[in-house]
Amino acid sequence: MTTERVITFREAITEALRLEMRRDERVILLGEDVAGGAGRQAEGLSEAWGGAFAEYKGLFAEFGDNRVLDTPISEMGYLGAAVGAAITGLRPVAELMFVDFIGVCMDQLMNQAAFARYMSGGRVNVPLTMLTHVGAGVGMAAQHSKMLYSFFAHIPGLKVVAPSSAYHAKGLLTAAIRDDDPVVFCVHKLLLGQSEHVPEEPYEFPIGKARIARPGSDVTLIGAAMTTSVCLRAAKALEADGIDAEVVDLLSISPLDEETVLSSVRRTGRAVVVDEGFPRCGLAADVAALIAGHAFDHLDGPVKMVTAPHAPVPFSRPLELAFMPGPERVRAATLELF
Amino acid sequence: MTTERVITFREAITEALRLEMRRDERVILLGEDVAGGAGRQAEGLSEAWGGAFAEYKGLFAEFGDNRVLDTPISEMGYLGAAVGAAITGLRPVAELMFVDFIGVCMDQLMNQAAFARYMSGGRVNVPLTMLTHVGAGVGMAAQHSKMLYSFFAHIPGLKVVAPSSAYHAKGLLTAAIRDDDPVVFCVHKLLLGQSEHVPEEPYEFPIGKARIARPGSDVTLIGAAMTTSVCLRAAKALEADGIDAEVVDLLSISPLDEETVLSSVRRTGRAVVVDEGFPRCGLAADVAALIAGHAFDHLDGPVKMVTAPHAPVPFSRPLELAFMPGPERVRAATLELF
Amino acid sequence: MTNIGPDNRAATAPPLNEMLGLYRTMVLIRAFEQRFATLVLKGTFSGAGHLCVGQEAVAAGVCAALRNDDYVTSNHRGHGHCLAKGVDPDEMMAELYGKATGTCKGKGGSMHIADFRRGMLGANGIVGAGLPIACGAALTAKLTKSGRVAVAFFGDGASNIGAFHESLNLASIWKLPVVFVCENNRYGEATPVEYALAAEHVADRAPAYRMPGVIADGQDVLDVYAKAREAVSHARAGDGPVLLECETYRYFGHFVGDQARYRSAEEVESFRARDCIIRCAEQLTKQHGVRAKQLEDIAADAEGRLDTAVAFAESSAIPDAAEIMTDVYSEVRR
Amino acid sequence: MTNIGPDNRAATAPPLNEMLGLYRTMVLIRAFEQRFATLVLKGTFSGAGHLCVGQEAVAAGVCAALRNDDYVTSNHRGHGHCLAKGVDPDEMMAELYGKATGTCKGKGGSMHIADFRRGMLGANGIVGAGLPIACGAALTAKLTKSGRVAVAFFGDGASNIGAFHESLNLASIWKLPVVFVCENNRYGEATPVEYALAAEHVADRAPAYRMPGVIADGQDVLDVYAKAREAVSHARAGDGPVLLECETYRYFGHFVGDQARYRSAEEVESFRARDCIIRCAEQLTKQHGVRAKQLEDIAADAEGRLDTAVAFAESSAIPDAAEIMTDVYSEVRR
Ligand SMILES: Cc1ncc(C[n+]2csc(CCOP(=O)(O)OP(=O)(O)O)c2C)c(N)n1
Ligand SMILES: Cc1ncc(C[n+]2csc(CCOP(=O)(O)OP(=O)(O)O)c2C)c(N)n1
Ligand SMILES: [Mg+2]
Ligand SMILES: [Mg+2]
Repeated sequence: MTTERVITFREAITEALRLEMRRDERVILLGEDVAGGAGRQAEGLSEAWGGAFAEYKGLFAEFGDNRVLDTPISEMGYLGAAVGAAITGLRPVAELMFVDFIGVCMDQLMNQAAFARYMSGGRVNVPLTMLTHVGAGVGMAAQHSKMLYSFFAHIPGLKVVAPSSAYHAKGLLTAAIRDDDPVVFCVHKLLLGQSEHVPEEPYEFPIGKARIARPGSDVTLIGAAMTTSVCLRAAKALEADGIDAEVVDLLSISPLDEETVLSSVRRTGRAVVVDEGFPRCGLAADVAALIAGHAFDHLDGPVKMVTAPHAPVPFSRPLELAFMPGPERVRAATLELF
Repeated sequence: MTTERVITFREAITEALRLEMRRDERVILLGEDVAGGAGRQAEGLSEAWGGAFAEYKGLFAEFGDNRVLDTPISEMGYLGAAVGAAITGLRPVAELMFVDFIGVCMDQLMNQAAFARYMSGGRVNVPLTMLTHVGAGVGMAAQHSKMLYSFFAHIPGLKVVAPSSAYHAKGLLTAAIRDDDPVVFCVHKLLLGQSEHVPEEPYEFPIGKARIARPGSDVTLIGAAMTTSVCLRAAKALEADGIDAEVVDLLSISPLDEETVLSSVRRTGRAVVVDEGFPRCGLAADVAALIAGHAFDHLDGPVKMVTAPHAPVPFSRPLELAFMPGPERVRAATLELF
Repeated sequence: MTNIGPDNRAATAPPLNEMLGLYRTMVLIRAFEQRFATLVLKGTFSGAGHLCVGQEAVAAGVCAALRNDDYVTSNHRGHGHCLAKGVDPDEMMAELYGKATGTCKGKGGSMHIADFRRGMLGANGIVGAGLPIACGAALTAKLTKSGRVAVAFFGDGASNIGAFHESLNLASIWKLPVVFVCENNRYGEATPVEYALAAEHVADRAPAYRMPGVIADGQDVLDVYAKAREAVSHARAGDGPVLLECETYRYFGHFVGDQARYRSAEEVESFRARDCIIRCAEQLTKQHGVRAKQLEDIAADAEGRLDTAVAFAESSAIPDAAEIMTDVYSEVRR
Repeated sequence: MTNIGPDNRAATAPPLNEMLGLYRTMVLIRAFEQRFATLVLKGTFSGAGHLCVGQEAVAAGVCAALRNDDYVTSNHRGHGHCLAKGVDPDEMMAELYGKATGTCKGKGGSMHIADFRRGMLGANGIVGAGLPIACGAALTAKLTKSGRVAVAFFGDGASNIGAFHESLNLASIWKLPVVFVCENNRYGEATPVEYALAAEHVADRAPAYRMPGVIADGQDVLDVYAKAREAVSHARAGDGPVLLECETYRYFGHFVGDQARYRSAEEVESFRARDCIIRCAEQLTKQHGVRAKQLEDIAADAEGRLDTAVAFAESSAIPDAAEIMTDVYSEVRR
């Protein structure tokens, strides 16, 4: 009996891309320095980067410059080109290095990719995946540390996923690439090194499905991406308080698995929503409102939210660490419900 | 005794701008066709438009091309220029004709204007006002009919207002121009013709204050911009059902007047949040979550949300009308609470 | 291929049948726009209406140089592009009426007409947004070796937005088979091009992208057609993108209802005096001996075609209320 | 003013004291960056660090042509611009340490250093974002008739983003007193300029905006200084914006830690061989008879200055936890 293969979140992304690019030649990858050293194959200087976060290493070598395309610093141009490629038969994966850069290219996602199907009366598919990096914790300050997935979730026509581990990263990226709608795939920078068993064969994890990361009976802690592990650590700590916490890992931000969230809260009667995003009109408020509207009769107390503060992400390390929601804040908020 | 002067919402905007531009020469106005016929003063062809919605008529004639600047179709360029002007001593009012165009220039608002103060350790003011037009109802379809104020409310450092009538439009625009922070001033297209008594002298309506548009005891209907009148009409209709509804007009989206909202709901025990924006991570969810988190013990039922559907704004007139939340939907949602 | 101005006309005129085709297209476009304007003014339907009356030669001349399976992206002034690319007038009119039989089931309207069967990838409400999308369609053509070409129609005002810059640079370094067709009608809304554009011609910007820049007389369908053919074959041959600027004019305001007080009556007259349809009619009669009667028939056919289109639209059903929630995603949610 | 290449050097060399000033600035910048790199590699602090070692002549030469009250916007590689504009090394170092005494109270970090007292409007984490902001500062200067000029520093990679296009067009039609300084260091991250830029030189794009385009040898501080002075006086005189491209090179990777496998050792050597500091040192000794000792003293002074800066930073307090919620708005909320 062989031991299970363990790879990192980063490698899971590479593998999902490699397998889908082998399986379907319509799948292409484009973005800034997804290879690196563009045009220098001859000098053997190409694929110097494999992406700013090194998730694409080996893809250029295997698939070449027709399928792995480095772009100029022109997010509106290449994201728009990805939209144009998607509506004409390709299945592009476009990288937006940091989600914070969406401010220079949101139109192609918001008004074009998201609405093309609807505005044409359903006469076109937009099989576009935008892979982007979210979150704080790497000392890059206000312009490189936001979450912003609530922007994408707000827009009808977009699907949004935020995997919390390598296994789901591979399954959700595979599903995103095979999906006929535009999908925003959010990678939290701090998760890239996380590793666990990931099957070698291709598989899809369904978009729109959450999971119970830890069963419990007294309270439901709801997280996504990084905050799922925050909830799990809080749940562990709450054991000492005699509280048996259930943890829901959303995985998909849009569509949201309302059933899993609601049935858990109906069982436990208490909810704490944990999100690294800003509090106003963010994911936490969205989930809290869902619960307040549809599980009210089962609630034993207010719906708690633990989020980042309404402030830009500060640079200074101690401030940045205090900025991000941690297990102790989740525990404290939970205890207020008992 | 003279009769009170009545002017339209559109004229209230013009008046606020005129008075502030007279009062403070640092105030400038820039945007696409805020005058029209740029460079054709000589031929007497200038100020052909006074803005796509004609709110600036007369300003170019009075203040000239140094203070009323037509721009090329370069939102990123001129919004960024407004940011640069604001941090160097001017008090620009930049128009974004339709909020839907934020996709081509969000960066200058989101990463620059909103964060400049914080990222510099509080060493600069950003007295920028971005006036933009929101909402459906004019048959312009998905790319010209969104609300999107939840995007701006999500970003720390931005203030966001959405007046519901001429009186508040003048007071809030005056306050926005005098504010040392970037303020997004949202004008619902369907309100431009609304008219009421507006004092002739300059006055500020404080940013961050909501108002009770109609006092009531049984349920709190919460609206903003157009949906305030929707709530008022629903409240009228609910009288026949023997329900005495209070209507809260938010006016400010960020900062939100949490106290006014919460104290009303604590009194009535019931809340229906009405918003023309999309439901996911939108304003309605934000306010509903606030109530669920801080007025839970006073609630007699779930927090209801009446919003636009999770779908782009359709063109076809009957579909567009059904898309927008109307009094009957608000009434129906309210009745479910009794 | 070299930069040739409107002065030196494309030498050889096309055969009569092609000329008649160009003429028919222009006449149909104008008839469509005039009918549309009447209906808007009558209040038949809501929304913004941007007429291309005066600019018909650009849509007709460029699209005549394209294959049926070539791609086109358009802007807010897109009726002409659609008709020239072969979109069905019945479905277009039904779309403007917001009917279920419209090109987009009535969900898109004037600014979003699309017909993927005709390679019409969509009109667009966002200035400049069609250019990157055309690059993407061209990328598909290049990678799949389909031999197709993409054309992006946009205005003089759009040449000042970032998407223009990024698209031309991207198309150039990737040698994409795309032709950027700028309809310089001298205004972006109420703003004169000489105020907003820091260059004499939009085509002057082509060298900044190592791309051929060509200027055509947009009031002369033959000049547009000849230069478009040259540009399209350049792109199709794999020699990279071309920027083709067509000097033209919109006779009416920016939208139906705009009084256009930003321009002089003389200016309008000077362009009407060089009307593309009248000019083509003269060439047909004088040079090809086409009889006036035949031209009248073409005009009558166009009007007849529009009567049918309006009848079709008016007799069509409005979309079912449930349509609000369909087509948001590939599968219907919940 | 006309387009002059690096070949024809700016005739007259500046007086000795100015040359020594330029030299001092370059030496200080390099010392600062090297100290910074050591600290990053030691893991002293987190975050991205983009070094400008090799490019010192651009920051030094351009800022020497500016008044104290002139404006500068920078990019992610901004330490040199800040130092050249007179920002205090103590406060800069404290900022990198994330200390309360930093230029931004430790809230901004390397990519956001700003000092409005020095006209330094901010480094920037968003490529191209500084260009429109510089236009706005120039607009203030123009409308208030302050006589100030704004300089926007950006890279070759930034010249392909929309904000570049919109800014140059806007500055040109409004005749803004702004100088766009492109530091062409041949790479945008790991992407060679000859791949990403559809033009030979960034300055080749100036004509597309009816703007003078000038190319300076970024390895020669005197050439940069001379051409920057010309460009700045052009702008200050009200003759409109200038695009000044400085051909330079970064000796290290894109960020501290980047192995820079996308370029050859020979290429790096060819630029190091023309190092701006060594070159200036030679000119000072050979042409002005400055003694080696004096140059050594300048280097020693710089190192001493950095010892002080590091000591200041290390002895400074970290920001109070409450600082997370201050400076979000002009008034503290709630
Ligand atoms: C990004 C963006 N900015 C502004 C507008 C508003 N707008 C619609 S059409 C138009 C003028 C476009 O001018 P041009 O490109 O010359 O096309 P034309 O209308 O002359 O055909 C403007 C400013 C828009 N739709 N999108
Ligand atoms: C809008 C945007 N896109 C991408 C990035 C990521 N990024 C940071 S620096 C950089 C390269 C910039 O190249 P260049 O302008 O030549 O400046 P250099 O680093 O060479 O000094 C990139 C792509 C960013 N910060 N902002
Ligand atoms: Mg135009
Ligand atoms: Mg560079």
